[in-house]
Amino acid sequence: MSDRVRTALGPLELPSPVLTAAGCGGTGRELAPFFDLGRLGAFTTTSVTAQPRAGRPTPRVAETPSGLLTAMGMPGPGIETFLERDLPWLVEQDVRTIVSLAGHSVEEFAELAHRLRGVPGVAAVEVNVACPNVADRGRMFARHPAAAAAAIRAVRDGTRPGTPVLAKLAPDATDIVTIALACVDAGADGLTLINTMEGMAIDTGTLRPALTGVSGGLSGPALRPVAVRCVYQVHAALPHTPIIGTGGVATGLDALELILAGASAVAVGTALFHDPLAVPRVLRELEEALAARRIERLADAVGLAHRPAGFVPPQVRPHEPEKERTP
Amino acid sequence: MSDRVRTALGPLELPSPVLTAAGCGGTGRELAPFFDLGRLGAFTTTSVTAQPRAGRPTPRVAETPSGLLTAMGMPGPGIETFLERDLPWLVEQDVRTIVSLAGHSVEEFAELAHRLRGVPGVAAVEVNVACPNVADRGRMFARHPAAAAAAIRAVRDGTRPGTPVLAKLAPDATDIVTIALACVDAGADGLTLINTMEGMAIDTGTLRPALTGVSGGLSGPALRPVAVRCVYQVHAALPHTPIIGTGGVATGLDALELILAGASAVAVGTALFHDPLAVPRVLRELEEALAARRIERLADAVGLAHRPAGFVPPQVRPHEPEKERTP
Amino acid sequence: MSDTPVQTSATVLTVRQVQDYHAMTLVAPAIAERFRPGQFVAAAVGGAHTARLVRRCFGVHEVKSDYGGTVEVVFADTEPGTGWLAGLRSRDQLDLVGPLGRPFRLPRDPVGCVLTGGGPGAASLFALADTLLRRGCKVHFVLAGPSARQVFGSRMAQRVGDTAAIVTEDGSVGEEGTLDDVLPRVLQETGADVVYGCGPTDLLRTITQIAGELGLPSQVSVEEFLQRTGACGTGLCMTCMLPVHGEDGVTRMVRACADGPVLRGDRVRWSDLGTIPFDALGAPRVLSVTEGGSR
Amino acid sequence: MSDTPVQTSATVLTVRQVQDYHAMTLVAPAIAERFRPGQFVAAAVGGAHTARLVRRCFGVHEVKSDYGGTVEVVFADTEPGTGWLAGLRSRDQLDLVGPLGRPFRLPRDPVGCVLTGGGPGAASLFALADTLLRRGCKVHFVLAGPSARQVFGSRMAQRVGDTAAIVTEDGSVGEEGTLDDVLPRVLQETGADVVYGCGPTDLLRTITQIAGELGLPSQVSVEEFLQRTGACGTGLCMTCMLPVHGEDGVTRMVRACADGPVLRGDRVRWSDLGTIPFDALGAPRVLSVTEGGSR
Ligand SMILES: Cc1cc2nc3c(=O)[nH]c(=O)nc-3n(C[C@H](O)[C@H](O)[C@H](O)COP(=O)(O)OP(=O)(O)OC[C@H]3O[C@@H](n4cnc5c(N)ncnc54)[C@H](O)[C@@H]3O)c2cc1C
Ligand SMILES: Cc1cc2nc3c(=O)[nH]c(=O)nc-3n(C[C@H](O)[C@H](O)[C@H](O)COP(=O)(O)OP(=O)(O)OC[C@H]3O[C@@H](n4cnc5c(N)ncnc54)[C@H](O)[C@@H]3O)c2cc1C
Ligand SMILES: Cc1cc2nc3c(=O)[nH]c(=O)nc-3n(C[C@H](O)[C@H](O)[C@H](O)COP(=O)(O)O)c2cc1C
Ligand SMILES: Cc1cc2nc3c(=O)[nH]c(=O)nc-3n(C[C@H](O)[C@H](O)[C@H](O)COP(=O)(O)O)c2cc1C
Ligand code: FES
Ligand code: FES
Repeated sequence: MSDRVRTALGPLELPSPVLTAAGCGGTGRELAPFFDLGRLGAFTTTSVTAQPRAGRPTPRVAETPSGLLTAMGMPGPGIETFLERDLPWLVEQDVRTIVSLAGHSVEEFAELAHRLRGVPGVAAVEVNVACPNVADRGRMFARHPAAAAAAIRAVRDGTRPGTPVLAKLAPDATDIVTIALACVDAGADGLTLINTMEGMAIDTGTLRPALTGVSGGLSGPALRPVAVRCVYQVHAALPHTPIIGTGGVATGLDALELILAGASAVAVGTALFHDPLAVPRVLRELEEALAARRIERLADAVGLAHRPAGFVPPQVRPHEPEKERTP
Repeated sequence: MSDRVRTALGPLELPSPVLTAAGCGGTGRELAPFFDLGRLGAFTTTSVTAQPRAGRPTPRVAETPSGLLTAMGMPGPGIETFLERDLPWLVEQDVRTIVSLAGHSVEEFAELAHRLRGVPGVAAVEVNVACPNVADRGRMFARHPAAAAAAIRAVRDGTRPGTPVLAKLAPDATDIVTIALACVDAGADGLTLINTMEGMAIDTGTLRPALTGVSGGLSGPALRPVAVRCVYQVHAALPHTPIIGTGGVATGLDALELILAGASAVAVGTALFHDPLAVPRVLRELEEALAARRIERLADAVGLAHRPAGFVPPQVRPHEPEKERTP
Repeated sequence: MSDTPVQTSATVLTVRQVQDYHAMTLVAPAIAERFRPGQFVAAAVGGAHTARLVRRCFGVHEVKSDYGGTVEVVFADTEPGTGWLAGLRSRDQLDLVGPLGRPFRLPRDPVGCVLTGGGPGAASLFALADTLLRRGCKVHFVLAGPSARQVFGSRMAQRVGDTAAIVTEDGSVGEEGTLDDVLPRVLQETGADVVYGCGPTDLLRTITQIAGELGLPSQVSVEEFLQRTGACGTGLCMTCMLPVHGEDGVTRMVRACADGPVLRGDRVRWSDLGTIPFDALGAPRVLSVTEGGSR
Repeated sequence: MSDTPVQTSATVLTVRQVQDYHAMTLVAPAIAERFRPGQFVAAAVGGAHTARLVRRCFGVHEVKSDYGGTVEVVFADTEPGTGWLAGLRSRDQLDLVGPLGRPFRLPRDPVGCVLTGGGPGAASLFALADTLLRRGCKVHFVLAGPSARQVFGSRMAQRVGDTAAIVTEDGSVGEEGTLDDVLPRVLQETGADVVYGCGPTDLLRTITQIAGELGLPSQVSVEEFLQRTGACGTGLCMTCMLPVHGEDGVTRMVRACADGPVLRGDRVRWSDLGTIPFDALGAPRVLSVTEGGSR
């Protein structure tokens, strides 16, 4: 990997800006046969829950135009097995790992952060606030600034100061900038934009919802324009907060689009299901695209689409790095 | 057209459930060479504004995966020319016409309704609340229940009681059901779901936003899962309010999907740009699909996907048809 | 690394009509060389500008060494994805990933094997038969289906197998009847030691049950379940989960693609497919409150 | 109704390489029969499962009566949409809408005409030349471009036209220079009565200016502008607007596709392309406050 593609998410330096998105790279073992995992900017885990969860019954997925609808129900082995079995394997392979956490209450988020604290091999913690909040009749944390902020604060408080905490937001909100501001204010060092968007498909054979979950999350290239918009709007408001752009990245030019909008790195999700070699290919294509545009360092491309915008939106400085607090 | 596909939007009976979506059928004259406009369930006009508007500079459109991004800036000849030149032509061709209105303030909505009152050939009035509200720093009416309701009330008050008023909502809201309830409460006789969703594309050649409007509205099949979800959620809450389903309809099965979710009619937008014969084709395919499923009347299919749902969401009765008020 | 899957651009060699099916032969040396019976390939459909992101999976009917290595798949073209495939012509390119999944476990000794199937899925049995025969096993085919259209390879089975029984519900080919009528008889007559199955889920369940009653092990490929539920075929997406109980008695949700598609029939909880059994590891204790799809 | 467009599934007859371009001949009788020079066809790209919703438009190079009626289009395959087209083979089907747009207005009398163009867009001029010649007009070609690659049809122009001048900036074919160097001379030498243009926007602007200086009418096809801005080609989407002033002196935003692509050169406000001139009908009086894209 050339220096051209080096990037950083705050203090976290990455040799490549192309990561896997949470929940889309399996445990890492499934991708390993296809390419050297060392070529990953980072591997993001499936959101880890406190308890083992089988998730929803099948069908959990439906194909939609240029997209996928999934309602997984947050399946996973639970943090104990994750720490015993999955994380050590990634550490062994020398894979930079971003651990995604999913809680169903603020307390659960705090507990997860606590369990993870000091565990070696955690490059960053991502907080999946697109989780149903049992304390709020199952509404997603990500839809309400205060709820999202509470989840972030719980994880930030429980995590070592040197370890970046990223807030992963969903686009199903009237104003994603407000939610982003609340999360950064609550201590998020960076943002991952975006999670899937709520959609639905009906099986025209059975005349019933195609997914057991009734509605599900829309991902894939269909979603990309929404991801670009969210990254652009949030970067305009928070130009100093690092962003991982996610949503429909399938080619190097897609990655470049998110970077120009303001992302410092991109995560590939659904494209992995279509093309297990997507990450190294996107990286190669991005490298070529930067070279063709004579952009010597990726950092020079971050947010470039904002310049020379006629109208400069109000800018907000990010919070200062927090001092360690007692958890 | 067979009886199988007859439908009704409250008091408005339509021989076919397949309409054109606002802003996507030109003035009607552009479609006429391709098929007999009598085969339209109804023609929905481009949103009519008080004054002539040239709209935004080009480029106004960008292609995205299975979608289109547009930022038009509400172009149109203004209501005066519309009433003199465009509507009479449609009336002459015997085309059932739904007139879409776009105001930038509650007063402008009231004025538009007033100008339209009593004009012959208006089958229904659609209120495009996805308009920037100048009184609210340009935020869309559609994003705030109270603002959307005010616009609807203004149009309902200014429109003859026999003429249905439809509220057309955009999906960029934390909870579309709340907005729909507010609109129905304010007098909407039906709902058109959904308008486009805010998205953005960046031109990887110029490194600048692809549209002069920076962000734009995402339409086309990419959006369909979101439209299905919105129709399903709103129909669950308001089972007696007629819904026109819009968003990514390109085939008869797409139309059926929205109908099963709860729509009594569907409107075809972006597909017309790809396929000017989309409306009669969708109608034919829908008719075949209903026949293949032994569904004798379209009404029997409306909302069918909700049955037998395990969980019945809280249901709200729609408002009673309003008595005539002085405008 | 020769047992790991690859992604490759395969060249279409021929597309032939076989009964109601299309048989497509593809030049894909890296896949042919790695392939073991029971594994499958996943094809990207719709071309370079496709809006369909889910790969379509196919069992491999035959592997040959011509042109460096070819694989043949068999499919009906009734649906959009396979309809597109059927339109490909010689010299076209097809993006393939494979071989994927766990293969059929092969007997160490030259024992008697019954290979049971129906539909295009039965195609996989012929690659298996080939390998078993080369190991000196006896191969007895039992092909079943509602009618002739749904039975692939009846003539081929007669040619290749030591014995071959065909049964259709309408008697349009072979005997009139169902698998229940034929399989126990064939198992008894041939004195087979193991039963292999590939076809519709109901068929697999019947196979498992009949084999179980006779105390025979069964190896079945849950292709149909995988097709209805999966999205990747590579084990990444976790959507193709089915309940399987392990030796420790604990039921776990496993992936049909990466932990299968070949599973021990007696381990699959056939009645609970499409559910999370309450006693499965990680099953919800109460129905959780969720707003739309939690992600 | 024979002047109204149709939607049709055209069959690819041949795809040939012409210079750096592909020339594709399609069997499309209903389009061929209706076509008038200057009109275009709009092709759906990417196949049945395509994620690309915008049709790609092409001027028609030649119409023939073979096979009931064929149309030929010419394109470079540098971009995704045309790249897909270039991969089509004989007997493939292509979904076409056409003929679309307003044609070149033809002179009533057999006058002298200069046909000016550059790039693949110049293809449209050959169908025009054919019609003009059959009406007894004199046809003088002037083809211009940065280098030989960007000049389509130079040899054909020499064969077909009464005269033909070729000019490239690097002299790789024809004279070295620009249109400014050549067009005024050709107009004077030939005593032409009208100028037709088709090619890049800058070229059209130059043509209009030079024609205007000599008091000649110009008819230009704004294909390039339409390609960069439009989404439908049929006049429905209202995205391809450009400012044109009418006889009444009022500037209106008109559609490049349905009100063009052929426009009177002197009516187009070339400097204001891509803007809404402040004096255009319906121009915003103040920049309106909008949140994102108003729809
Ligand atoms: C391991 C395996 C082996 C198979 N072997 C054969 C075979 O030998 N011959 C044969 O004809 N068929 C086989 N199938 C089924 C095949 O993959 C096609 O799905 C099936 O033929 C349906 O046709 P289609 O793709 O044209 O249908 P479509 O209508 O295009 O697809 C039907 C629906 O199923 C979904 N779908 C299709 N394939 C998959 C998949 N792999 N994962 C997830 N969702 C999917 C699509 O998203 C779509 O919603 C196999 C499937 C699997 C999983
Ligand atoms: C009236 C007309 C006549 C033309 N004649 C020719 C010709 O004779 N030969 C030729 O080579 N080219 C011609 N073009 C251009 C041609 O349509 C292609 O757009 C061009 O070749 C770019 O190639 P592509 O589609 O492969 O590019 P892509 O990269 O696939 O598309 C480029 C971008 O332009 C957009 N785009 C492409 N076509 C259109 C369209 N019609 N409307 C709106 N947006 C579009 C796409 O959305 C995409 O964003 C003509 C265009 C017009 C409008
Ligand atoms: C099958 C699947 C599982 C996912 N699981 C998670 C998850 O566990 N945690 C999370 O934060 N996001 C999850 N996501 C969201 C993705 O990480 C990503 O944000 C989203 O899919 C958009 O990116 P894409 O279009 O590249 O897939 C999941 C997405 C899919 C499709
Ligand atoms: C070019 C274009 C113009 C539109 N103009 C209007 C409009 O004037 N008023 C309106 O209410 N909706 C307008 N819409 C939204 C459509 O009516 C429709 O709600 C939306 O595009 C989703 O449907 P589709 O996917 O079938 O296009 C427009 C959409 C497009 C693409
Ligand atoms: S199909 Fe994706 S994990 Fe099995
Ligand atoms: S391209 Fe749609 S109106 Fe011109």
